[in-house]
Amino acid sequence: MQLWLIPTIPLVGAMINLIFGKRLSKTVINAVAIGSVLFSFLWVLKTLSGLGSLEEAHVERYFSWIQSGTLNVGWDFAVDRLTAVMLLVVTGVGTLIHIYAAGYMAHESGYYRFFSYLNLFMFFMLTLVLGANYLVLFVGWEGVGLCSYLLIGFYFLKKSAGDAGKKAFIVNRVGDFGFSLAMFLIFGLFGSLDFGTVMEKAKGLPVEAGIGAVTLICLLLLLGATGKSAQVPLYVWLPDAMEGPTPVSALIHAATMVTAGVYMVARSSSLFLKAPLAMDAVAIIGLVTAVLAAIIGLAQNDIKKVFAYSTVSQLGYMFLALGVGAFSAGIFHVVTHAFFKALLFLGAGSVIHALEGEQDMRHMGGLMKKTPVTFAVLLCAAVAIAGVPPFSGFHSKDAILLAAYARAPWMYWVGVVTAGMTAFYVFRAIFMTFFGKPRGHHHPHESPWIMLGPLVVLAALSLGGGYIPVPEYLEPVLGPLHEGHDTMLVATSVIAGLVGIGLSFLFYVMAPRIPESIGRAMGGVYTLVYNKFFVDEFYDATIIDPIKDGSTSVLWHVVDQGMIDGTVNGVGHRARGIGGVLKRLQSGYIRSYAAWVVLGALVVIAAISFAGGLH
Amino acid sequence: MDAILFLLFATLAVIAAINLVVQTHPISSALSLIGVMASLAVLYLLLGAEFLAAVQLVVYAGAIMVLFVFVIMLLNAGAEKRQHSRSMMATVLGVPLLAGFLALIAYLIRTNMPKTSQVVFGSFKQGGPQDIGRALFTSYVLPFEVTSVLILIAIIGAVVLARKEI
Amino acid sequence: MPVNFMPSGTDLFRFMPEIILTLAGTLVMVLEPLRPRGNRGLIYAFSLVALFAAMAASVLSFSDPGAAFQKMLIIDGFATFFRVLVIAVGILTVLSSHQYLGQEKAESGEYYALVMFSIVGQCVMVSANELIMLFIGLEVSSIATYILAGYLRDDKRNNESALKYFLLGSFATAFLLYGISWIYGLTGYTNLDEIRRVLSTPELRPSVAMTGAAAALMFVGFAFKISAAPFQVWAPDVYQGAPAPVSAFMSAGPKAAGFAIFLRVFMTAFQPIADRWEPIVWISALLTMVIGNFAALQQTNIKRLLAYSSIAHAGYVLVAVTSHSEVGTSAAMFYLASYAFMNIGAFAVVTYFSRKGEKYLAVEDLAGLGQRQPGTALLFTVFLLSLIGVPLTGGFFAKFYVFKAALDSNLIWLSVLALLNSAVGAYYYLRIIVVMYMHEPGAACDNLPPLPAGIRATLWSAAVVTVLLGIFPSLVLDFAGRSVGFVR
Amino acid sequence: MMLNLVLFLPLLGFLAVLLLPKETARLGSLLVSLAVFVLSLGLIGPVLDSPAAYSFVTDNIWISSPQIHYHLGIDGLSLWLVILSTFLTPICILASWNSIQKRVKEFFALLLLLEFGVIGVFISLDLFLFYVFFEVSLVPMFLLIGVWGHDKRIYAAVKFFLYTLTGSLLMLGAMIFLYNRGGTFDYVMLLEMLRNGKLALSSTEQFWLFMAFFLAFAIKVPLFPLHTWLPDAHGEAPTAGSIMLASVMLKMGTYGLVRFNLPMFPSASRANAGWIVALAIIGIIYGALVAMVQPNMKRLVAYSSVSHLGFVVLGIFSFNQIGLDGAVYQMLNHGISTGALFLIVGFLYERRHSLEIKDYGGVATLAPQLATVFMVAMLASVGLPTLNNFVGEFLVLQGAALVDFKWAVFAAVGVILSAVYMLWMYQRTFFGDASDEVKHHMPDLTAREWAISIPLLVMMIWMGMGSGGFLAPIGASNSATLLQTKRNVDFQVKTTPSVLAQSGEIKHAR
Amino acid sequence: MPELPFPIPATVPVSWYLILSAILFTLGVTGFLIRRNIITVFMSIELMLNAVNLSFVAFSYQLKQIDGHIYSFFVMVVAAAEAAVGLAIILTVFKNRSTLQIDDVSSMKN
Repeated sequence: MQLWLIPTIPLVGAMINLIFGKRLSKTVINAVAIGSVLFSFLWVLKTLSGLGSLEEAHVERYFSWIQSGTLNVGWDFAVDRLTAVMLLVVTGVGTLIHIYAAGYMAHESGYYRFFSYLNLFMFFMLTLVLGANYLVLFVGWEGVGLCSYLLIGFYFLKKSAGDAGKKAFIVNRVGDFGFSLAMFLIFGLFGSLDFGTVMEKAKGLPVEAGIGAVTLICLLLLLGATGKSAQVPLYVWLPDAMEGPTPVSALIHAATMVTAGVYMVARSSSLFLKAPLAMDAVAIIGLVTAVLAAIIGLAQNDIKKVFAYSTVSQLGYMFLALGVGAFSAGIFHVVTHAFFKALLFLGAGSVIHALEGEQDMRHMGGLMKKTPVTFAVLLCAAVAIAGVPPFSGFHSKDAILLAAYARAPWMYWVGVVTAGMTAFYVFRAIFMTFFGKPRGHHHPHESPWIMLGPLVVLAALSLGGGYIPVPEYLEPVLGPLHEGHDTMLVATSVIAGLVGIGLSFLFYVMAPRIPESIGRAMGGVYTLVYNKFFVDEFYDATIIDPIKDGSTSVLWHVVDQGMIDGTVNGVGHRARGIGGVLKRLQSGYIRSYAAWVVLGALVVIAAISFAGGLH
Repeated sequence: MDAILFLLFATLAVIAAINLVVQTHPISSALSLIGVMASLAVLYLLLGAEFLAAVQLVVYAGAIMVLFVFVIMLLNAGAEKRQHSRSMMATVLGVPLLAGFLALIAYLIRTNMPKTSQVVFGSFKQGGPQDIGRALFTSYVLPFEVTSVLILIAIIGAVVLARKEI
Repeated sequence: MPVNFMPSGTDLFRFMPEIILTLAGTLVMVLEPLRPRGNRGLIYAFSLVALFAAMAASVLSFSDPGAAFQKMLIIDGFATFFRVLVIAVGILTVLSSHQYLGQEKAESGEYYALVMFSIVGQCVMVSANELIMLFIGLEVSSIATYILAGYLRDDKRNNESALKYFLLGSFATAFLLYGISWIYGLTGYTNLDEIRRVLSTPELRPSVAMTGAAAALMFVGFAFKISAAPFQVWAPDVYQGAPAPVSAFMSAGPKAAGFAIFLRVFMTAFQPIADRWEPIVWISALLTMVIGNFAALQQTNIKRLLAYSSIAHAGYVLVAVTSHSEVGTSAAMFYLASYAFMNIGAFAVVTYFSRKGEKYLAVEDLAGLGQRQPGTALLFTVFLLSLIGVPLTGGFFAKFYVFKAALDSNLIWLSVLALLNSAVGAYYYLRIIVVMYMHEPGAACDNLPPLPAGIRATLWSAAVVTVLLGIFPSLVLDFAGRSVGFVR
Repeated sequence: MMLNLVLFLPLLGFLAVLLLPKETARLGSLLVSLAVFVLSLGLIGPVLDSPAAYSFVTDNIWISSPQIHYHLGIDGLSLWLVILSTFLTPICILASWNSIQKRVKEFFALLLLLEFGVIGVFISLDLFLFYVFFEVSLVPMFLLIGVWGHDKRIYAAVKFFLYTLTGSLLMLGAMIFLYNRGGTFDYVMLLEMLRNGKLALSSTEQFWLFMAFFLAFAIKVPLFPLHTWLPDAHGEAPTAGSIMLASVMLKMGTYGLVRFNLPMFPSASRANAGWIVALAIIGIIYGALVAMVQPNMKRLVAYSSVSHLGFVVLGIFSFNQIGLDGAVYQMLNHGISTGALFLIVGFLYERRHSLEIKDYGGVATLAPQLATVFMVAMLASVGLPTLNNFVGEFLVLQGAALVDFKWAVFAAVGVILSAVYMLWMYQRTFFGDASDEVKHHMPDLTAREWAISIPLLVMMIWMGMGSGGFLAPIGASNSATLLQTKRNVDFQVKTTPSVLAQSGEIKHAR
Repeated sequence: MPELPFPIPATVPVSWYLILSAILFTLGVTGFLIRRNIITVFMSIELMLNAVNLSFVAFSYQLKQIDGHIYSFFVMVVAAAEAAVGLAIILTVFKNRSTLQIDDVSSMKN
């Protein structure tokens, strides 16, 4: 079915724009960039319709990549229902965001470069989801990381942008470290890296009680996933990644790339099911991330940072779903999240566009009238994320919370509290931006329709996306969702969301003094939260600085230059020293020389006469 | 009688040699050396080396030593100046080295040479000029001829090093 | 003992090279006053012709090998090898001296005569089969060299060099003689084969301790000539002070001849007590390498540096001697041959570069030679690389064969130490290359005269031989390998 | 004959360039090197047909006593290394086209001489011949660094020479020892004798011989802690020198390990694998950490080489097909990607005349093409999948993981760190605002520079995407080597992965 | 002849000659080491050669051969040649430096 065309067309688009972009007009660049993604989307649709119900995976093998001994990895693509969902989300949302970006980036320099990178990202993301083995997945995995790096650092004249890009890449590398180690173990254990083979063999394994090989594999995969999907402890790069242009934040850091970790864990579900300890680890990491990010999100003032922490928090939700065994719920949340979070970011982008680059919510306010469409679509996204029924977020979040309750009630309760906080800070952002009086000196204007169009589409999806039967569709791949439909529990979580919205309304519309006084009252805690629990600083102080200083002052200066080179040069120096002593023997005096001769003669005679032979 | 002669001239030779070593004026040393040579000539006779004894006196003590004395006179070489010896090696190691050296050699000779073979004057009669001459011009004709090259070199050397202009 | 006063035709035939050189030397002395005023080329050319004739004669005489003059001499492969070598050294010395003497205003027939007489002495040494013959050859060679070392009699360095060489040389010779006298007394012979026979026959065997002492005394004399530790002390001063072409000559010719007699005596006469002298040579080899290489590290005067290097190379040859096997002997022969050429080449560059009065002798003076005179620098580099022992040069195979011989005789530690020593040695040769190519040209490289024909010929022939030995070592090694059967 | 031609054409070129007038040196040497490259491509076909055996064998007696053979041959192991050498030489010549202005003739001639030496190293099948080439290649590199290098060039050149010489001399000693025991220097014959027991070495002998060879190669590689000559040599060498040094000459060490140490001293190799791997891993991490804090680009890349070559050694001493294939492949990868890095650093140096990272910044604005090319090379170097280094590193780590999972864990840390130092350097060099000095001296890539870069970029992608064609001959020759190491092995290292042992499920061939 | 307090042997063994030779040789070496006048140093060498000659002659007596005498003879010839050359060298040194102190001739060292 020519699966390879799906990623390759964006790649071709990327290459065209990269090589010739400087000489092309914006229209042509747009046509190439958007066209190629759109083509991919259409090709996905065509492929999927051609493949029918997809009960079994459809695999296409192209050519051998690495072949050594028993290791044989090929460039293989496969489509099953999980991939199909991901493909649709990636190409669909991707197309919308490309269109949006054409408007958003219209006045930026490096236009061609931006679209080239964006297309390249599509290539790698599609490779990631299409890969039929871990190594091809890894290609996409690293590739999206690269594009993320390039796009975060798009404004590379700004040091912070460069720093953020580098940070993203390196933190991801730490995750990849785990991922690659997991691959080595998988190959060692199963003799193959093909998903089909591995999952087939994994199903035959017993469930592990302690930390066995499979658990180790899963924990390492989890490490990889925490990097890519910004989970504790490797989430730190994502908020910084907001240095990139907003469409990038929407596409890469909200809708698609960051969910790669979720996809990968879901893809390895057969393995995880054999490793309950690892499952617990996934769930707990998800929960901790969800709560922590939500708390930090409460106190952020940069609109994109709020949504970034929200993304981290929502990703935590997805991990929670995976950890409690509700894989399809997790993927379901990936889908709905893609809609509403992309919308939130794009809407925020529209706001920022309207305010000519202003991102601090304290300088916004009162935009409701000036940018009504943006307001409307953002509101749609907000109710979706807040879990207000019957919008999309409600359905997916509900599925997750119920599954969590089935696993352990306390997880459910933590999830509910987080849901409340989510509703609070999202609406806080809405209220601070659109309500009240304008606090900035700008002359806001509504965005052009090339930007608003995609927003509207996404808004529709955010509202109605919950009715797409994703979990049911995924059953053949990820198994059914076991959820008792407990109305009380559903109601509780909905109420939590509504309480969050209500408090937010109280604090930021009715009585704007309250947050300030709360902040004063809780001084220390507030500072802690406002500064994101000083996690970055903690990493700097405990890991980065010691490594940098240690490398400079200990390894380079002391070990390399001092000890090793010192020894080498010392040997040289010592040799010259010996030479200095030896040449002193040549005093220049004939009689001394004669004394040497006599001494030598004496020794030689004595030795030969008395000492005898050595043998 | 042989023994007394040996002891007498051996003592003389050693005393002269010591004098050579301890005298600071080269002329005294040269004269001491002649004394040594003369004593040795007597010992050569005792050992039956008549021809050598003669050559020792005529050529060695006579011609060669005259050359030495001549040069000493020519250069007007006075007594050595008393100055601090700068050859560390020679100063520090000299005496123990020499004592060790002599002890070693003497020990080897004492322990390894047969003590029975006595030197009796006149028992060896082939040391005359005739025998020497025959040997020189038969078995040793080649070294003999080659020494002529040596003499030639010595002449050239003296010429090269001593003449005024090249 | 049937003896004739007149030597036979065979004797003379086998002695032809020495005769030719002696006659030529004498003739030069005769011609000297007759030559046209100012024209020195004639004597120079005549000497070359004589040397070539002598070389041809020594090759020719090998067509009928055997003893001569009542076994005083033995013309075998070993002797022929070294005869050709020392005569070749003589040719290169004469070639590189002509211009030097001219610029020092010291060119005269005596110089060439002395070179030739010295070579006569060395030829006698290497073919001597008898201690007294050996001694006289040694003296002929040495005394001529003493004079050559002090040839420029108005030069203080020359005087000092000659005096030191002369006094210490005579001193060491006295030890050698003392040893010879003991050997004579103990065995009753001075013929090497006879000595060997006596020493290896149990009932005739004299006291081992005393024989050993005699061997030791002779070792002192030989070690002095080949500048082996701890008798190497004279070499740096003498090489530094002597005229550059003479230093080249001394480090190649007399040294090779010294090794030849050392090898012949110790491998023939003293082979029966080899287990006694082997440890001594072992230690001496090590000390020689160490002293030569390490002391050279700090030298700034290039002649002195090459002197120390010459000591170090003697050490490597001694490693071959230590193995006291036929392989070792042939390795030593190969080493001496290749060393002679590379070292004369190196000294020839110094001769050319130092100019009148040997002004430019510091290593630093060579700065920029690679730019000013790329050809000369390239040739010098070839010699230096060969001295280091880089492959495709004779020096490499020389070291290789030495190590091989040593490992053959299970001298593993000595080989390892020798290997490490040659790494140390690389440093100071490299420094010269560094200065030539990597430093900016200094004042010393300005106004370099064009390369004189004689030196050019020396450099090229030495380089060609060095490279040739580096690519086809069998040319020489096979011959050496066939020539080491001393025991007849 | 073909192989002889490939070997000697550079030597003839060397002589010709020396003798021809100065003006023709550049073009002449380029033509010669291109001709050599084209000729060397002709070697591929026959080797692919029988990669485990030697093709193009020439075996004559060079020196009769001791018998030294002029024995050349090429197999799957050496094939790509030869091609790498012939491929990079024209690139080096083009890279030096304008930057070398003094003593032009000598420079290009020496490059050809160097090519002669390195090709010889890779195709010698006689220990002695190998040694000869091993040393011969030293001299031109010494001069390249010493004459055309930067400020501290002399120190660096001498250090380079002495370090390498010291190691190789001990190897020479070991070779002679082998000769004395086995009666030949011929590699093939020695191997055969070791195989059938005609030449039996005691374990002590094997150990010392192994160590002598190992030391020579470990210095060349360079393996921690013998690496300190490398930053100096790279830091001071001219661009072409750095490229040849990093891309080809370091491989002489790892090649030697695979060619000689493993098959000739199998039990010693296995017995000592533990600490060697430990050193390799220390080198991986250590090199990366020190690279991270280097202020000088070339030194940074040099330390990164220490790290990358650690992977190669790790793969070699994993003693399995995957690890060994990865190691050999990684040699080629490192040659291409590090060569490219040095090349581009050379481009930067030609513009700004500085190697200090702090003197740059903002280059990406002024020279986006240069930045892009560097980006690709950098990504290759940090092991991005689809680019070449990834394949090698993956295989090495996989191979190591199969032996001992801990090895892979530690070594993989190096992969993280490689991103750290490279990206940091990239950021400081290319991002941010450009200073005035940079602004005035930073034109974008010229046609010539593109012409040199493109082949390297193409190779990075080709080798990264389709490694099969390259790996096939390597694998075949490696499996022969591994077979050899399994013979006469009196004891085996623990090859069961401790982690995997627990699950009791491991049934796969290695 | 009056009786002596200790018996004097009629003859002495050859080894006594050899020991005398050793003593003289050592004294020659001593002279070389401790004397500072170049000419005296040179004379010490002559003393050593004389000692060697004595040794040759003594051995020759012991072996009842004439060869030792021949060797002694050659040594004398060599000594003569050496003396000529050596004194010439000493003359040039003196001319250039106006000194005969041996330690003054030490400009080249280390």
